[in-house]
Amino acid sequence: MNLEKENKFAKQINETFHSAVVKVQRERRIIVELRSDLIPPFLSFAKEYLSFIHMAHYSCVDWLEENKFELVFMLWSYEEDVMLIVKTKIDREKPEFVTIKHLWPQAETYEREIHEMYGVDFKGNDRLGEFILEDWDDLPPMRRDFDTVKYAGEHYFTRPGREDAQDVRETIARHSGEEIPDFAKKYSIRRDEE
Amino acid sequence: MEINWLKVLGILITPVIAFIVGVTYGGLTRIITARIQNRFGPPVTQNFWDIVKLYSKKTNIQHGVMQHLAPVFAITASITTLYFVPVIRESTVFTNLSFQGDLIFLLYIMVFGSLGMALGVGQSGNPNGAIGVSRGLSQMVGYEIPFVLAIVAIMIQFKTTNLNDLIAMQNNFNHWIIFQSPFAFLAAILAFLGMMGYAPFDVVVAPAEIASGPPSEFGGKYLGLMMTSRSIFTFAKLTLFTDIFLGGAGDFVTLVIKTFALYMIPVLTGIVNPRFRTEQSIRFFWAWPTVFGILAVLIVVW
Amino acid sequence: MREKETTLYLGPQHPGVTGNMMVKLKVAGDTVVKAETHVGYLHRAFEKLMEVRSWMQCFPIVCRICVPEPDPNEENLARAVEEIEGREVPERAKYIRVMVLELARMASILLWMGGQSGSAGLYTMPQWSVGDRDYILDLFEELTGGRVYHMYIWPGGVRRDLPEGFEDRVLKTLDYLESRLPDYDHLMFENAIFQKRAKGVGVIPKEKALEWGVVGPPLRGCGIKHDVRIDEPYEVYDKLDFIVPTYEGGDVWARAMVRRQEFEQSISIIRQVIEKMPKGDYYNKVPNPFNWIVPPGEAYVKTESVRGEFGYYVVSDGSLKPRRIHVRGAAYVHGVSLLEKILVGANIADVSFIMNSLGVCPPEIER
Amino acid sequence: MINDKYANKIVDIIQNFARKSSLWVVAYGTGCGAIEIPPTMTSRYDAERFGIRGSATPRQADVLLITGYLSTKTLKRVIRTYEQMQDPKYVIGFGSCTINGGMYWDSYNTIKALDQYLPVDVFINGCMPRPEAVISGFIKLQELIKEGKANGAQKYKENLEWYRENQRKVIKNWKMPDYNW
Repeated sequence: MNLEKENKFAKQINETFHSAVVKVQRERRIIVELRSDLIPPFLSFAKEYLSFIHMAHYSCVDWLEENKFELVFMLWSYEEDVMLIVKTKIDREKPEFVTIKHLWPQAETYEREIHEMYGVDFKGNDRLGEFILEDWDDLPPMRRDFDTVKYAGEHYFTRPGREDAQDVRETIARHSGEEIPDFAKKYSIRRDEE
Repeated sequence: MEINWLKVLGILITPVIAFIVGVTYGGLTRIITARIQNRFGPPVTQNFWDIVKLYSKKTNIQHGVMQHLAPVFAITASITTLYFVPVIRESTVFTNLSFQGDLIFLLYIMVFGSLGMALGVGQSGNPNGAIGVSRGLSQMVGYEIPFVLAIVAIMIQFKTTNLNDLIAMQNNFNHWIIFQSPFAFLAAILAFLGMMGYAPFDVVVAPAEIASGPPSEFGGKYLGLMMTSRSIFTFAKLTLFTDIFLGGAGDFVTLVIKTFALYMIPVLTGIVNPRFRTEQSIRFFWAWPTVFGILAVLIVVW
Repeated sequence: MREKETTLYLGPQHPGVTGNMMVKLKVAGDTVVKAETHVGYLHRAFEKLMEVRSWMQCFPIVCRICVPEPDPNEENLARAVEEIEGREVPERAKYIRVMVLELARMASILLWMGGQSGSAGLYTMPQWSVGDRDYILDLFEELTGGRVYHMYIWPGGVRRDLPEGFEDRVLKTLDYLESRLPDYDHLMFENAIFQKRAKGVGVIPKEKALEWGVVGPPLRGCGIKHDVRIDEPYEVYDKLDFIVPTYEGGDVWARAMVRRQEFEQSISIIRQVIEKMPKGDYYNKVPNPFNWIVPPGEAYVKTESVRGEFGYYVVSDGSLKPRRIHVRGAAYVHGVSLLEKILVGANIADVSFIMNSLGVCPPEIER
Repeated sequence: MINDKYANKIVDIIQNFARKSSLWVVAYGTGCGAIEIPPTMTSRYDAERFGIRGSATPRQADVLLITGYLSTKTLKRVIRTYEQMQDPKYVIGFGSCTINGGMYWDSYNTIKALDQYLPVDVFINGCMPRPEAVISGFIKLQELIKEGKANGAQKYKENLEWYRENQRKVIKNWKMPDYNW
């Protein structure tokens, strides 16, 4: 595998941003971890000087155990065909970040979604608010402590009939003589009690 | 005053015949369209059952008196138009109310329905309907010009404003006005495409753009009335064009053949063409059709 | 004088919008002054559901994300899992995947032809092209058991081998579809009125296209030649011979022509695939799906769908369930920020026309 | 007016036949099942043979086809669309997710049983139902109409309170015009 251009980019990034943790994940993938306040200058540096002009994706991951949200930016360089994955962790209790819509206008849409789904507040984005959901009054639904099964059970009428449906996982495991995995066992226990 | 009972009979049954023929043509159109589109299509009676279904709706929402009146305007206009068009040549029953100057009268009465609709739609408050009406009126400005030019050319050329006179003049195959005044025919038939509202001139009802345009707030009996009116109006227009350009018809078989042939022109054009934007449509009518109309007039005047 | 502005709601119940979404238009006369996309009518919380499902259970879910062309979703998730796990895929499976992806592209382009011409009022074209699309769906049904949702591509290969004589039937269908192309040309692409409607409408400025995140046919319609299949070849695309059509102009017409030529390219790709397809296994053993632990890691994979770059960001924390799967639908950018920009100044008659040409697919915007 | 029992019956038969032979489906693709509507309507399966046709606005339509799951946001619009339609009107639930939530049984944003919120005349099973299944569902509806049994609109009117209660449970911000026809 030839990682020449990836290593070249990694070196360039390290020279400019000393605190950045740069890792070449594989061919065409560079992962950069940065402090959150360095993200806007880094992104404009990547866009203007490193030719990462296409913002392919903008995501958010909830690390409930560490009490952090991780914002992930995927930038693609059409000239070198390399993807730069920029990651940063922000506080989960009072999640705040700045908007990057001046760099890429479509970031506005992503920010609206992340705001709605995780509750991250983006300073400078004036279109935050209802985007996908309507009249939502619970926790932002994509947070890991939001329980969708419980919410659905409480709010929606559920037609009976599912309980006595045959559990497929258990049946397959029994047929093939394999061990029933732990998470499927609760069904078998219930069944044995009956 | 002596009452011509045969004429009264004709007046009574003409709309019924027009309705039946119009609805059947509608059904046939749907079958022909379907065949071109690689499928079977609905039965011939489909349009009839559609209308009956609309009449048998239990509830009818309306937003005011004008909206209530709009379909009435439409059907009044179509039946009135029909009454002034002689259906069968030299027939006591089906000459209807044709009189001296009826061509000029028809030019007016034919747009009456659209204006009534415009008033009704305005009250429904549906923006799609309002846009549809404004599109319809703009397009009408487009196609009325070549149409009027063609009619004027014919009126000058044959020195009459009476449809019966025109029909009487075309007693022979080679006397048909389509051959005597081809430019007038071209202008009129292109305008006719716009009048019928099939693609590419279906800007008024364009479903993908403005839902279904003016009728979008009309359902149930109102829509049924509008469909009835459309069937009758289609027949009236076809008969009018047959009378003017194709020498009228001596009996019903000839009438059906001639009108159906004429009807297929917009229908077949519509199947294979997308629709114009409104301003493109107007531009179309003000280009060649208008030129043909002016040519027709100039030739006659010289 | 400034004309009075009215607000026009295009959708969600409207025959013109591409699916269940709404565009709120501020209209002055016939011209759009301001457009605002409202989505969320199809939000099923896929990303949340996948966090409470096992890895294998995610596969029936992902294909529902984009209804007209579900296979890139499966392909993406399978490839992401393979990348995190380091799982090898047999050569034959790669070829089969390419074949399925290209068939899906063709089916999707046929559906788009219907939508594009239908929104311009040419109602014969949808009848033809959507009817012909069914022949491709028949092939899918034979191969995978499903017409629309296939759940066919999974980590380590594909679910079933090709049935006997399947290649011949694919070739036959391709021949038929190729023979239909002249008909489509006569009816749609060579139609003067269609050209009149399409040219110069919905223009994406070329110098802004990359920055705005335009991908796929809209980008290639601006004359910029970028395609995931060439930029970052996946499966066996680097072994196949095909061109990436581009067209200048950036308008609806350019996008239409790009898609039309891609249709021909897909036919040629599938023919090559069938010719070059090796014999052998079609899958590597998949672990017990009930006890399938994917090691911690993350991957961003992308596929060229018919609407453009389709990406998946998959994070695994080493448990039975995914930590996070985030979908980058191609229409996500096209349908919201791009559409809002290029609708300004358009005629209301063209709104649905432009939406169709961008391939706005609401389920992948809100998922 | 006509008061004869037989005359009324004949009128009923004719009206039901007309309603049966002409079903206009409002063009509202509420869910992913909408992808099987184009094949159903176009040349391969040609639903127009049975008088089934698309209709652009709810005012003119007879059938509301719920193509799959309904998110709460869509449910509000669907109820609005349904109430704009003119009596007699019919609802077809399309796909497993209208019956019991289907694969979205634990989703926080979709309703699980459509008939709690709207009167459903026919359910079509499957995820997603093939065009043949859709057509057979329509034919079942036609049979019901012919026998005069498809009276969902009447059921809705009579049990409006119950339906409203269910709807309000799901739709938090209830801003809807009254339903009084």
